[in-house]
Amino acid sequence: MTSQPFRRLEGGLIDRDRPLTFRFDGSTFTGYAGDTLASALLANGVTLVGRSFKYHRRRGIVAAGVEEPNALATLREGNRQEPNLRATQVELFDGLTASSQNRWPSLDFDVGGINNILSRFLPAGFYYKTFMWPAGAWMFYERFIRAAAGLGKAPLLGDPDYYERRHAHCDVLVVGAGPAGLSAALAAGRSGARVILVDDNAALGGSLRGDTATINEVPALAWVDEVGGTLEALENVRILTRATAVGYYDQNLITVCERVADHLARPDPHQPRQRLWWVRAKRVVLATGAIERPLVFANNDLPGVMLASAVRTYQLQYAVKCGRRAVVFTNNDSAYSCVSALMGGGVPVSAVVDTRASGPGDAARKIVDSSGVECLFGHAVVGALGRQRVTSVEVMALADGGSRVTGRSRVIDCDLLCVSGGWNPTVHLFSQSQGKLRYDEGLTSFVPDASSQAESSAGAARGELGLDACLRGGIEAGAEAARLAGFTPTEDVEAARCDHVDEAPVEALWAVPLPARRHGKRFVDLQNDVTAEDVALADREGYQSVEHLKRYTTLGMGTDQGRTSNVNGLAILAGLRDSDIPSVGTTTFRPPFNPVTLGTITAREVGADLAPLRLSPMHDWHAGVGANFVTVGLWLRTQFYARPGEAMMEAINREVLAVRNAVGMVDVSTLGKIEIQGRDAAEFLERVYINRWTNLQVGRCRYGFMLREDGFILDDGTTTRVADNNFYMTTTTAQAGPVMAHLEYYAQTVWPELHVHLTSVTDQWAGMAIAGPRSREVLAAACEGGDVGDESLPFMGYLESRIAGVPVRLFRMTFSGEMAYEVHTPSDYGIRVWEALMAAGKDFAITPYGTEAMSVLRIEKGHVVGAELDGRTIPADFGFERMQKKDRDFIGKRSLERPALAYGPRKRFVGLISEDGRKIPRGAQLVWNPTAPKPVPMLGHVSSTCYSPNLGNYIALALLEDADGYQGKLLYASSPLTDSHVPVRVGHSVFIDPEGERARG
Amino acid sequence: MLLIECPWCGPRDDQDFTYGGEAHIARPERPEKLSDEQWGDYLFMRSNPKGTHLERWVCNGCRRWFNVCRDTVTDEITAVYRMGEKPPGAIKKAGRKS
Amino acid sequence: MPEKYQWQSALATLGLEARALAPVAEPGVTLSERRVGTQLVIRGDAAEAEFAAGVSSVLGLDLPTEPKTAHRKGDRTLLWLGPDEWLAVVAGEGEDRLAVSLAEALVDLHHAIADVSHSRAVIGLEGPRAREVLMKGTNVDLHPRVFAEGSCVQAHLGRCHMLLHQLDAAPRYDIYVHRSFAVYAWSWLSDASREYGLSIASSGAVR
Amino acid sequence: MHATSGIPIVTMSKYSIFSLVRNALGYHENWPLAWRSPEPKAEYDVVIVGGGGHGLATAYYLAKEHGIRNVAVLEKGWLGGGNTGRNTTIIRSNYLWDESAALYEHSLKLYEGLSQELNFNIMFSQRGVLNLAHNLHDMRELSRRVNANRLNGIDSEILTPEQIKAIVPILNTSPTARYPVLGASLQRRGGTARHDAVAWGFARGADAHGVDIIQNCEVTGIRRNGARVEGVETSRGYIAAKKVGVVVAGHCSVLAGMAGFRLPIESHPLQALVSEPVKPIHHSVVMSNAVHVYVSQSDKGELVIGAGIDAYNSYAQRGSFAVVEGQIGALVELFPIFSRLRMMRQWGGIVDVCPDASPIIGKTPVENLFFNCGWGTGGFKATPGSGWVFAHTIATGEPHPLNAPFTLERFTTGFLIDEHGAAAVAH
Repeated sequence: MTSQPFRRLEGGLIDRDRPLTFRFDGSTFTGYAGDTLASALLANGVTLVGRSFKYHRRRGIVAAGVEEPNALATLREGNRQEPNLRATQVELFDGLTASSQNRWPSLDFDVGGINNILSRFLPAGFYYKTFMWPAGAWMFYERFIRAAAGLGKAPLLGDPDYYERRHAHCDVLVVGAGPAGLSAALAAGRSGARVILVDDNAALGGSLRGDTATINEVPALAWVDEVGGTLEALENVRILTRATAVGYYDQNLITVCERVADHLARPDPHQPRQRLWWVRAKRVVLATGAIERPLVFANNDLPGVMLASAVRTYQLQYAVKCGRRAVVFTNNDSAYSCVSALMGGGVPVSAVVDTRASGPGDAARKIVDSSGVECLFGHAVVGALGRQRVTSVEVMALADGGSRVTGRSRVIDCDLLCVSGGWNPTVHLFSQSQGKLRYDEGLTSFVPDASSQAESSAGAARGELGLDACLRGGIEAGAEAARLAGFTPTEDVEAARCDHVDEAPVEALWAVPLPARRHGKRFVDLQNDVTAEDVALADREGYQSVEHLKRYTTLGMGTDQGRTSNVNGLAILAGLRDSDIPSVGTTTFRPPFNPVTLGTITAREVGADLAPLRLSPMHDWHAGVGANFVTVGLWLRTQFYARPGEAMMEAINREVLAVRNAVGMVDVSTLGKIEIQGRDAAEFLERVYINRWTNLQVGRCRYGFMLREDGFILDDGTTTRVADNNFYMTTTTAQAGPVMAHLEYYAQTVWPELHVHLTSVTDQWAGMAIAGPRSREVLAAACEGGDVGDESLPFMGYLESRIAGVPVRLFRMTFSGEMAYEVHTPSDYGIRVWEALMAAGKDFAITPYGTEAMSVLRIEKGHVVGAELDGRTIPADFGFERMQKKDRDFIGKRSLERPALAYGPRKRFVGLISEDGRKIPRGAQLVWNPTAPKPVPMLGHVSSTCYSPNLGNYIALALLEDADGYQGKLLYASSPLTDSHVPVRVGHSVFIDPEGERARG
Repeated sequence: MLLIECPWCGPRDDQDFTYGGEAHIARPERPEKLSDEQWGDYLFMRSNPKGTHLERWVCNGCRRWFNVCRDTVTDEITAVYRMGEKPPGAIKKAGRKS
Repeated sequence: MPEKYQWQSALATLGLEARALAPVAEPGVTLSERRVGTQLVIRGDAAEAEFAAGVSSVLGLDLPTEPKTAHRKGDRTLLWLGPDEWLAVVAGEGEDRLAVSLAEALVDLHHAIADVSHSRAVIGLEGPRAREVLMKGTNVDLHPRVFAEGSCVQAHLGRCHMLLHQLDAAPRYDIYVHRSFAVYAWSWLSDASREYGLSIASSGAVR
Repeated sequence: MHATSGIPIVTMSKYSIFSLVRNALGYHENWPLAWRSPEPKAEYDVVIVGGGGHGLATAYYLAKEHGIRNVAVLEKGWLGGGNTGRNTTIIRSNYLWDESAALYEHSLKLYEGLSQELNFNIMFSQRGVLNLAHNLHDMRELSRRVNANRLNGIDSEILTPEQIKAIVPILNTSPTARYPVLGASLQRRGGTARHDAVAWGFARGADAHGVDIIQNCEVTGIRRNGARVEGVETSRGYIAAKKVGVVVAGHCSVLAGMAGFRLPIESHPLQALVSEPVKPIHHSVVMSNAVHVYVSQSDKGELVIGAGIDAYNSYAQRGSFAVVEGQIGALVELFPIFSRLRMMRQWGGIVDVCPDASPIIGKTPVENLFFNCGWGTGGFKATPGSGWVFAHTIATGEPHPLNAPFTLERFTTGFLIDEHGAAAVAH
């Protein structure tokens, strides 16, 4: 176990009393509480942390935050393994294990490195130009390309952790708790507005955590703690840390990913790992800061080349020295604070290379003057030298406004090169919100222009980089947001004070020219290995739109979403095309700002909670007797009741025969039920059903079809007139929801003048169908008082009675074709009534049956269900055209008169009997000759098929063209799928009791 | 995600509503009097405008249908009004061809 | 037949009474099955004076015409469901005759009355973290500034539909869910509550 | 290589491993433009509106198959910037109805030779497309469709959960899953292709045949002379045309409006997303219509994930996050190990949906004005076939038998090609 050679002895925001042990690529290291994985690795002198995506080049840590392109690691192991995490964002915890990615066998020796040697032959988009021969060989080449691509490895086990979703509402959402964000939250919070303040980091302060500035005459961090305390004390303010605002959607919906337990080895029991907040905010203040740009020069990807602001952060916040001897390369003043941080932290600075001939502003100049660091103004680093990491840099003078380098080149030794190419405001969320960006020549970067949602940007996020401007801008934005949300900001809130620093303007240098007759890789996108030369190639080949550039070179398509590369790439393209940056445009930033775990988007809607299971009131009874269940939509229904040792088919046949020969009972509670009340109820039914309703007498039921306006059948069902203005409609299980919505739509929007009220009572009533020749006897035995004979309860009649002391609704209707009744009772009595009927039926050998037997019974009887009513059929297809009212309109009537439906060649409903006793395959197509050359003409298809124990043969229902023509003829039910082509005899769709005498008894 | 203001229940995410398509398409009084073309037009033809769209939604809370005026490019909702009401003055029904 | 089958609530299968016996120290959330009595959906035109008067004469409660509000007195509650729709919940005295009395009071008015006593199961949710639990499953703003005692709303809870009624500032909520979804809703709520410490209260004597 | 067409190539430097090496030695400074960026001429024989895959394919086949070279493709933005560059690149042809199956199968066959045909690697990878069945109803519909496919001569089979597990080991096939996998249809010839490459390949091919590809040229009006079209107004001036073909997925209603008629189409958002790149873990394409999610893994290593469409009309190219949430819930249920992977980027496109979920390809009420639209979510897989039949329709003035059923009139007559049955128009 090594010590931490690059850790400073004092300073920083780490807790030296809490050393933590962690492993990286198998070696054990120590760090301190408050470290990130990146700062701990740097403290231990680990500079090589990854291999690049395409060329597998050696890469080190570049940044200190969300913009890090290189340092991607796989964290944890086993079922908690997680790839592609930025070491700069991973909080160190004791026992952390991490490993580098995209290398084999090891980080130091990586076979993939061959790509680097061949890199000359692998320019942008090379794969579009080759791997084409021989034809179809792509999949061969592709295997190797796939294996080489990708970054980390996905875990191979299910996720043991769980995730949460949290909806929230507020008046003002402040994103970012740096100087601007804290000020905004304070101003808004004091006004009494409901405020949510979110920040990516574990603690408040943002850039101030690595800053030596003073605010209100105290150290910046003291000010942060004071403001934090004030906000904590406000009941109307909620602070979320370790929470990244990732998505900005319509009407100010912002998603925020809170890493609840990622800083722990594992979550506590019942503690979610992450929580996704869906925040609806009246106003949003984006105080997301700015991200430093790297500079583009030869070998700028060598480990040891780092962003100046990152070096400073490591130095001050983490007390980590990023090297032993540094050179600073910049085109703006901000990097000079890195110089003072380095010198103060005992890292000598060999030289400051500033591309600006005029050098920096006074404040920066003071730093270098006092420290006596050599300054090379009007110069640039033309290349970083070294193999494992930077060992020296080559510097030359710039000429012709940076368009070429000139003079003798000079080599300066260093193992750390701090670069700063200016700053990009973090406009990602603003851009997601559909806000328009504006290119600011002074800042050489894109800044927010017109908002398109109730939002404003503050501080560095809007291009105001100075600390004093951030503090002022934050207060103003916060107060304004509160005011626009309907609150009155208090007077006493004023901007905190700090010194103003005068800076000389940044001077754009998008790519350091290569010395004459020299070639070298100047990386724009470090993660995807896109060089300035690749950008030039794309332009040369005509991929000149920014989107084409992105897609052809993969610039900015990595996990860092091009945070450090987009603007540089854009500017280089603009340069090549001699046009200005705005006219080349910018790429749109898409959610999420930072990658979000799929698990946290799903939250708790996984597994059993992905969708509810609806249970029948009699579910416990079915379960108690060991029923086999099946899901039908959201419902759990009994498929069949197998007796011990009984096979599925045996059970189904037994249940079917019981109904045909004695009596059976099935749970039909899942049917949709709707009460239709009001003086126009009957008229309403006339309009929604194809058949007549006004003449239905009280106490009678009627079967009917309901069409969609396009003429196709929506549903069929039975409706009962319970009272003059009160109808009780039943729908099929599957269509219960759609039918209710359909009726509500017409009642409210098309015929609002009708006095009709609809109430869904599906859950109010338990339903059971009791069917078979002995059903009436069972019912008579169970019912208390009132006879259930033909007089009081004729076919399609309705009666109210009591069973087992509770009220029941009796309907004499049949689905099986046998004499049958439906018994409906309030749900909580379902089991009571069910058991009473079972008891009453004991002497008649009553048999409970499931959906399979029910299906066989209805197929034998030629009743249609969803398989036939698939949204493509009309009543005439089933011979129900006579049911249609001629004399008046109903929904869908006009559509039935269109050519295709009125006299087009339509497939009609027929029955099929297996000619040779073989099973009629499910989903079979009806053909004349199955062995005809393909395409084989298809005459129709099998909609439902089963074995009929009553006929002792396989039968099926089908839709067949020229149905009358094929009556009695032989066709083939063809199923190439099962390689069976069964001869079937076409016949009538009703196989049993075509006259329907059994039902009437 | 849209934030839609139900005239009765107030603002809610779009997942608490069901979309009902273009508004103010009156069901013909006498469908039998229409030609196949006219009926097909009523059934299927839509203005589908890029810009102001008058559309129907139903609230899954109170289950009431109502009209919404939304810009189909910006998703901005400029008006919400009840069934049977006319769209607010300024708004013209977009895309309609006579 | 075992006695428990004689009258079976939607949640009976979960054996909640037994679970209620295990107490939890300082629960953040307490769940219970509630027995609220008769539930009727009442439809009518609130603008018709006779209608509003008829309803309140029977229930002894004013008709809530303000959307998403409920009026409550003792074990009688009248909840707003829509501009022409209410849910009357009455336990105990007069429960069984409620529908009839209403029908008589509203005769020859355009109205509708539907008995939905068995349509919905009611889950009681209370405790300091009760609001947090609900906000995991619904996007309705339940902040006291906008949703307080006497507020009610129909919204989704997880993947099912609920009618939420806030009884007091504790806060204490009644959650009405369709009967066939009751087991899903209960397990969703109890899972979501574990983070805060869950206790299950006895629902009291079976009615 | 275009010998088959009998038409010599105007200009096109051949891509190959050799040209790659040759150019590498010159530091890649001598690669020619993939396509020209000419100024629009005053008049063309045919103007194609829309520079997406379908439009570029139409222009390519017009030139190659029908010898019509005086053609312009007008694109208001950048080539392939619409749905071509936004879809999840799934290619299959196992449709239920004969009409659809024939059209998509023709397209699939063209895809199989497209890289060679265009001398541009579109990376067509026939890794197989699985459609999962989660209940008995799904299984019945699957059997019906697969049987129809087979009788139509389209490769299609149904796998048992065990066979599925062998192909997709990471799929959750537990019978206790909320959406258990009872089976799946598999089309082995189905797969994915690189969407941008399809657009670029057709653009380069069309350009080589003399077609003018004009980007940043928005059509603002369609000029008619009585019943006949005579040209288009554009942001770069008026362009006369003997014939105009409109292929503008996501904007066809707008263009129809310019021509004075309406379409039976609504434009909806369709959302998709990709995960961060990971090493190869998922080698086929898995679709589940029941839970509305489909997923494949790109050559870069990203999981490419698609959802169902948003319910409401929109041209915003973004949809409701709730749709993404539902889609990912289903995905994680099917692939539990994806739970710890992360969404890297999400986006939306605009899909033009017909009531019967089938496209409209053919004549319009305006003479010599042709429309190709309404592909809904299925457009990419049809790209070459769509361009091929549309080119025929424009060149001859009459639909090819393959697209004859896909007329606009069917919404009057009722002869719909209903690919989604019960999900059709609700009111």
